[in-house]
Amino acid sequence: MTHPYIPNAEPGVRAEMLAAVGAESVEEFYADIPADLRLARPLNLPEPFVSEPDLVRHMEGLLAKNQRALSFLGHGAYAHYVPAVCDEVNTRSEFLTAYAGEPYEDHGRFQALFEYVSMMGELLEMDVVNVPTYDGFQAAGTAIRMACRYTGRNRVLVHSAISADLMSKLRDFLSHDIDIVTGAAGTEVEVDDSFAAIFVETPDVFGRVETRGRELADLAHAHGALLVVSTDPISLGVLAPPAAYGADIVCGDIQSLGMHPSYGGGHAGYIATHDHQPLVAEFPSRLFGIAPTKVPGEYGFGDVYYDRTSFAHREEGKEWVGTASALWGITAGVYLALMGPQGMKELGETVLARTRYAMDALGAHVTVLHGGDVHFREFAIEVPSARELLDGLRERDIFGGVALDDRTVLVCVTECHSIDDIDRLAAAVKEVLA
Amino acid sequence: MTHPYIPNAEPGVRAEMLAAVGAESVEEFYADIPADLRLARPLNLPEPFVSEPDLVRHMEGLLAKNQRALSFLGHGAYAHYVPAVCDEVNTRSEFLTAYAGEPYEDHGRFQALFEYVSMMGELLEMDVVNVPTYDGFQAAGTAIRMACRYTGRNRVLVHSAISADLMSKLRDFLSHDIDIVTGAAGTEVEVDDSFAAIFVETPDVFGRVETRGRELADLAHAHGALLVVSTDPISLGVLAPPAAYGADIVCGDIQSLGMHPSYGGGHAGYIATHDHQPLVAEFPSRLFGIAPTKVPGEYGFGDVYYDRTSFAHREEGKEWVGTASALWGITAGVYLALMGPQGMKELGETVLARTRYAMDALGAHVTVLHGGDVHFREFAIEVPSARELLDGLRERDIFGGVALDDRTVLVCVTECHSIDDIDRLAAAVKEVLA
Amino acid sequence: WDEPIIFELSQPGRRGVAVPEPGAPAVELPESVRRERAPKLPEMSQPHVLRHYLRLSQENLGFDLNIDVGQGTCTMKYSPKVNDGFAKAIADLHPRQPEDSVQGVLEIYARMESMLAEISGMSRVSLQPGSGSAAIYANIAMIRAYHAANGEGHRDQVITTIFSHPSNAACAKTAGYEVITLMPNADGQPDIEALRAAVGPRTAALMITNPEDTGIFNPRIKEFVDLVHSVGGLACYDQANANGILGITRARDAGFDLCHFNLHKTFSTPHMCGGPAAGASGVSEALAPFLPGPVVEAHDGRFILKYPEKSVGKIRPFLGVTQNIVRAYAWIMALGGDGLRTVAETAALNNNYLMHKILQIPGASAPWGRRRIEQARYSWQQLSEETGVHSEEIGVRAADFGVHYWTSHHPYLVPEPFTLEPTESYSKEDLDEYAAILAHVAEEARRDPEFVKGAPYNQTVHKIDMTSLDDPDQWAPTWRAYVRKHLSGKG
Amino acid sequence: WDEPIIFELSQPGRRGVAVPEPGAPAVELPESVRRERAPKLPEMSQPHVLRHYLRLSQENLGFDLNIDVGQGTCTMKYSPKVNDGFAKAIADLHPRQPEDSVQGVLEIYARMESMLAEISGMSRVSLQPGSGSAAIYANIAMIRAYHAANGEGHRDQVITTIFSHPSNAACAKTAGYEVITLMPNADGQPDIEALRAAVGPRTAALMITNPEDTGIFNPRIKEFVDLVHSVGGLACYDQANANGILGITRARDAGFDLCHFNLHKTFSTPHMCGGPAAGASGVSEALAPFLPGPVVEAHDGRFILKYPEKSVGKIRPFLGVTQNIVRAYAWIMALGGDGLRTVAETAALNNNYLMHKILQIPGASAPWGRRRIEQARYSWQQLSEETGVHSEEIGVRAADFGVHYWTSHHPYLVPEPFTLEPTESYSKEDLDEYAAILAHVAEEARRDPEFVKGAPYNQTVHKIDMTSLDDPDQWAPTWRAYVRKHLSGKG
Repeated sequence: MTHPYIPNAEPGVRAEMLAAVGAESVEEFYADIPADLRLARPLNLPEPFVSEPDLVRHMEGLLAKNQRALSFLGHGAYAHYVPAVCDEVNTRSEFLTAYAGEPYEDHGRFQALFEYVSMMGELLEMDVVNVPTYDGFQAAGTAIRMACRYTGRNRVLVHSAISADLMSKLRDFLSHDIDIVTGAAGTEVEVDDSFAAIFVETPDVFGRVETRGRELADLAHAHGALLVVSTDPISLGVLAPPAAYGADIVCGDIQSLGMHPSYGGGHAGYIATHDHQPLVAEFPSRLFGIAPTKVPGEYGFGDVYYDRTSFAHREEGKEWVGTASALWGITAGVYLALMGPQGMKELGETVLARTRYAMDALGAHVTVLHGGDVHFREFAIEVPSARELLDGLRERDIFGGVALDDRTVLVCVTECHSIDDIDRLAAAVKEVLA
Repeated sequence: MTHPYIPNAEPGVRAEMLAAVGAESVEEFYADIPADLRLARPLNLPEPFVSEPDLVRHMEGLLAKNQRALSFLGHGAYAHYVPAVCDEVNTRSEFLTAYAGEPYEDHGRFQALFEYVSMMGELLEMDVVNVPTYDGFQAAGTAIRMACRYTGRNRVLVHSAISADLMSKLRDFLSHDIDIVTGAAGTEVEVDDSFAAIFVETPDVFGRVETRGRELADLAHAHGALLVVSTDPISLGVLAPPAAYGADIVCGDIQSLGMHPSYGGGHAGYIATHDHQPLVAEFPSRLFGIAPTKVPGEYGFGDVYYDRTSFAHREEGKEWVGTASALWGITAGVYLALMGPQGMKELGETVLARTRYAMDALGAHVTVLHGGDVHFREFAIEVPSARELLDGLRERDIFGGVALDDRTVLVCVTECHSIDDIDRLAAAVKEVLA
Repeated sequence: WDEPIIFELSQPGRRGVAVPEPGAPAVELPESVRRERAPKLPEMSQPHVLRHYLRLSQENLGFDLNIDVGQGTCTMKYSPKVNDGFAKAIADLHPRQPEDSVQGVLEIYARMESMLAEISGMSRVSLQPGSGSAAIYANIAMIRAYHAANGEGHRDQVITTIFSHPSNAACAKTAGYEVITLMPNADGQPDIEALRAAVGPRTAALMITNPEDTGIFNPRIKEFVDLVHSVGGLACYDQANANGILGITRARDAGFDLCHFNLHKTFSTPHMCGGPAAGASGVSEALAPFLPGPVVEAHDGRFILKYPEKSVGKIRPFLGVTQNIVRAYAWIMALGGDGLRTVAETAALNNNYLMHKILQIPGASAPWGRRRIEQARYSWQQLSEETGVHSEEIGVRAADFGVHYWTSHHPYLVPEPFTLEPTESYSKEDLDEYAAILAHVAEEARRDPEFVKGAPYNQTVHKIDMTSLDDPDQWAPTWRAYVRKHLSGKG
Repeated sequence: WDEPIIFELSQPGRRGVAVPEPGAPAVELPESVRRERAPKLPEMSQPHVLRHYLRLSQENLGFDLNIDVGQGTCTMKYSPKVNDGFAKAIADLHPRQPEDSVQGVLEIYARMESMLAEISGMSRVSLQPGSGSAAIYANIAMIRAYHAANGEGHRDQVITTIFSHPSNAACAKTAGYEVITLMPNADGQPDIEALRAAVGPRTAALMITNPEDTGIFNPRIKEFVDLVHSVGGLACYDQANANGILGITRARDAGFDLCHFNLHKTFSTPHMCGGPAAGASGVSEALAPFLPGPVVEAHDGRFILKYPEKSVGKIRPFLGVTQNIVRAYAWIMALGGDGLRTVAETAALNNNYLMHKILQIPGASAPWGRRRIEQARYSWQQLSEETGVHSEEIGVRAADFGVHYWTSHHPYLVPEPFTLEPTESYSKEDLDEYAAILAHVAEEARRDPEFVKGAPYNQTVHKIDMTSLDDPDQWAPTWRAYVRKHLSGKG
């Protein structure tokens, strides 16, 4: 049987094509592969499900083993609401299956990504935003490297409390040639002229919003260093964009802007700067810009400053560039266009209000950490046993949060949690702890 | 707040537009509606869920009340496998949201429907097939009316055992001016020159394949009547097309060809004839055909013999035409193109074999009716209590079939039922009856 | 794309999807039922089938892609994408599942029925009909059954108006009625004197649209209803054009006994290239026993299916086009009562604004007065007289600019007609752009009528010669007919 | 479509989607963190946002729509639509759910890992990297950690070849390595003598693609590996070009210590305009302790997450681009071992057939010998010399006929290059059509070179002047920069 995915596996056409090229069999095409490297047996893989209904059944059987519950999980991936139009656009064959066409036959992709970076630019109040890199972790690593290359220094102060996972990524990506200095929260910030940057994450791992941005910027700048801020753009309808308090490079993850969590598959990273040539020169990612065409008034698109990239100059380019997360950039653009300024503002207000509501509701039963700080979306609680609490909630069909350590649980609240959901969590927490 | 679906509800633009037309308020547009007909209060509808996440939650709450189980339900709606490409095509915005454009801007719709009728024509071995009507019931009713108009007679013999629902439709649609004579299965077929048609359904309500098609055709023709055959095209990869044994009008439902059951929303009806002008003249539906354009070799499309229709001549047209089930026609075309001749043949073989397997498996525990006949997809079993059997199976997470009466249960088997599924049913039947 | 007919893409031995192996002994068929020749379906691999249909889709112009105000009377409005997901969520439900396993769907039916009852003022609503015309037919079937049950089976006439949808006349005829059609008076309204002359003991019902496709609301509608009632007839309201009057006026309040809505027009379900759609038949208390069966009823906190006492029976298999009922329900729930009224008011505002723009185009006119509700039928008569270009040609040329209008507005009481209905979904800028395109084409028609008559220039195909489609010797309603007649049998 | 930039479609007060009301007291923000100016995002209603992006989508050319063989080395193959449904089914799973609530996903990871291990011969596979380049980086990170753990941290050189993907060089450099690049010998093969000269105590690893983008398999590959091993270096195989050798030859069998696959190339996941993709890093037993964490392991019939002993840590958040892992898994399960071999053989057949057709076009050539595996790098050098038309211009002109090729094949060792990789997804007719289009354009280039240089004529926009994009005073990487620099600040 000719496989539905392989038209030329049909014996008749196969013979015809072999004849056309003058080959006896496909073996001729493999003549360069030495006999001792040839696999002498069939691959030992499971029996396939060639018929689509059989495949669907197999997959549905596997997928049915996944479970859902009322979830307060966050800590790096967030279940914000994804408008249906986002999914409609990013499942269009034209976008889903395209790759790297020229700005003619793929004008739509260029324009959609240009619009994405432009909307991010408005949200961030910055003029240069990259075509997305893999995720917020990579964006943070690269943003720090950009600061190091720009300043010619190799030391960075990680000022905020960040997640162990992000720290793991930064160590892997940076530590062979960059010193990572960590500042304990609440302590005095100390930098000197050897530092390339102060790195701030806001909200931090505990959901706390950094309020000393301007101070940190001034401090960094006083020492010739940059302020690099990682922030989730979902908060920027209500929170000040880091550029407003002096950040030089802003980065983060856009998963919140219209991507489903997809068990970790929804991430994409952004990096933004002002339109300052020496800093722009340090971007490894592609940058798309408007260019004129033969017809006056027509908008063409193309790569800005392509010579920066490893596509152009291999190891002489900045880091590397390749397939990353373009479709999530397009999707985030759709999201921002749907939300508009008013939607982003209201979303921020709703998340702020519900986070505070949840802190108060849980605060009646457990200790809420950092209760005096401004929290966006996340906060931590201290309990006798994180494991026991989460197991107890699980029995009540609730994923109650993420254990940061044996006694600390991080709780996440978005606009998708109703007040009833939060009350249900609080009641369940009370019950489990009773 | 401006509703996301209503751009001009924004107060500023509303005022601007009112000013442009010179109206004080929208009330002016309603000046023709007498005061005593004006609704003096707001509509009393439930509070809306304006935000999309709130709406999704509400809907998901309702939809979660629906349940699934291993299902052997048929009797007019069938859970054949729907290839993913069918859904991909029929959810494309361009097809999903189009309506009645001209054959220029809607060339794609015309071509896709022309291809659908053409593929049906190959399957049916007939030259004329309509753009789909609502469903197989309507197709049967109209096919009989076509025969009556064509012959100038008003009596029809319903030869086959058909469902009570179809009979209800035929009575409603026909009986004010057409005599419906029913022939009990197995009895002698009697018609005379007052009959417009013999109506045959194959497979019939019990899943039995009619084997005397040629005989019935000859009998009808001998009396100047037509043979009208209703059949599910899904079977025609293995079963002879009714035209092969002399049917004059063939009709049925195409739900099996790529439409999900959708709780009854997947139906569309086809009607086919040979290219015989007086019979073609009796179609009420639209017929699409190829037409030349200004450019030689280019395929244009248009309506064949439009003057037949109520669009052209209101009550002087044949019955009526209007929005029916076009998208399901396009989808059925995709289905047939994916399956091809070989796929349709293999599907038929698989369904035949599994039906027989199920009859044998259940036959070990209950009486299978009409066991000697050729069955396609459905068969009936006789049990002490249909209700008790079905309830018992339900407890075992099986929808076991449809009760035709207190003691008869109709069981449906498609290519989606594995041999294991059938064995599971048989074992459960045995258990329940024990 | 220059996409061939699918049969031209076929190559032997290929296939688009594989079928499960039987896994059980093969069944030998008797010769009398065995297929002898394999059907000549195309043989294609999966990516090729997909590519073909994706290209065809790109050669089609849906609401989502254009300013779709030109399909006047069809109420092309935005069908929210989020609702498609709800529709999909019921795809695998079988209509013969036990009632207790489909409580979610049945609850949606019940809620939808009560919302439409509130919107129309009617007592009960059936959602079974698969389209507006099917709902019209269902209404006629109920009218017939009602009179028969009351021993008035002799009533054999149905009265309608020329601007009511053809299906009102055609369905009545199919149901066995003689059809009497009222023509408009000088104001463009159905003539009440003509109605007075028409009604009598043979009158079964009046089937009437209001506003008609002119967009003008009939201010004497209650007199029409009363007149029909006075002779024992029923009054049935075609509410295909309800988009401008939601929350403004209700069918039952004007005395109607039956009405229908097109959920795919007023209530946003997508038009799907012409269905499946969904119709809703609303009836007064007196007609409720005749509703198509089954209907959904609440019973001890559960929802069950029930056959009304004197039901006309099945209009279509099962309960209706459920996925569209679900979509329409979700749409209403996203708007609420106030939202529906905003829909109506905005539809009326958009229409009057567009009319204001269109009437500025030299050569365009709109007969009968000034204010409209939700649509207007216009005329290019003057332009046509001056240039020889017909309305249909102007519509086709407009398609070259990415918009279009539909010209099948029989009967042509309004000469050189075109009908625009902008609904609530379009922005002012859209309406400005649409009017500007028509103005541009009208100007082209004056400057170079032959050029406009030769359109389109920018579409998949060029101007089509339709004459062969009415000639039995030439028409080709399938590829096999085309091969036989035009390719000498060589496909 | 002549679709404006989205900001030009904005009108104050509109919105595309509404947000839930807080339902709880508002939080007052301190001034230091409060946003002062609303961001200038577009304000649009929902149907208008949709229409804009649907139009943009129609201005884009995905695999599904065209004969996408021109993105040579990118392995554009059919991504089955059925797999998109599986991907969607995990959309709402949160990566921090308890392991026992995601057993389905973890089982797919575990099965996928063992299938890729069988295909490559490696011991363990990490699916964490988000792309091929990320997998290359992960491999380098493991190489670095491995040498460090063995007290060989002084190894600071990575050797690669000029035809290996730039990321092999660039990732190595980013990871702190000095990069040595081997050039091809007269046969188009990386020069083994050059390798012999390059290896030594500083050698950390060889990073090499095979077949390279020329489509020629390096017959001495085992010698390369052995040579690197002989000095204590590791051998890392870039298997981006694996599509022609599935089931034919395996990385580990040639002695490689690490390898990576691009699931979005060889294993069919869609390219998504450039990601998210998915990379798979395979390693030998010795490297397994260094894999990025976590990995999935079976334990008492359940699947759990575990950190390898000496893990390099996180390459990306969480386990990987899960929806693509699911798609790739389903694709392999639809084919099986025999199917994968048919994929490879058909990819090779299609490539050699297409090469046969291309080489018949006057002016086209393919350096270095005749038979290829799955792709070939061609040259228009002769045509270019004769006509002055460059390869890039020919590719752009081809787009006017609905196909295209990608011309960024730095370094230009092959002058006027174009690279075609037809994969297994295309039919003979597709390849014939593609070759015919190139032949036609080549002919146009001879007849009227200026015409070809002026292309495109049939696309959304006309020939673009790219010069401003390299000028800091003119470049406009966002709309706000464009408004500032080119519209004098008046958006």
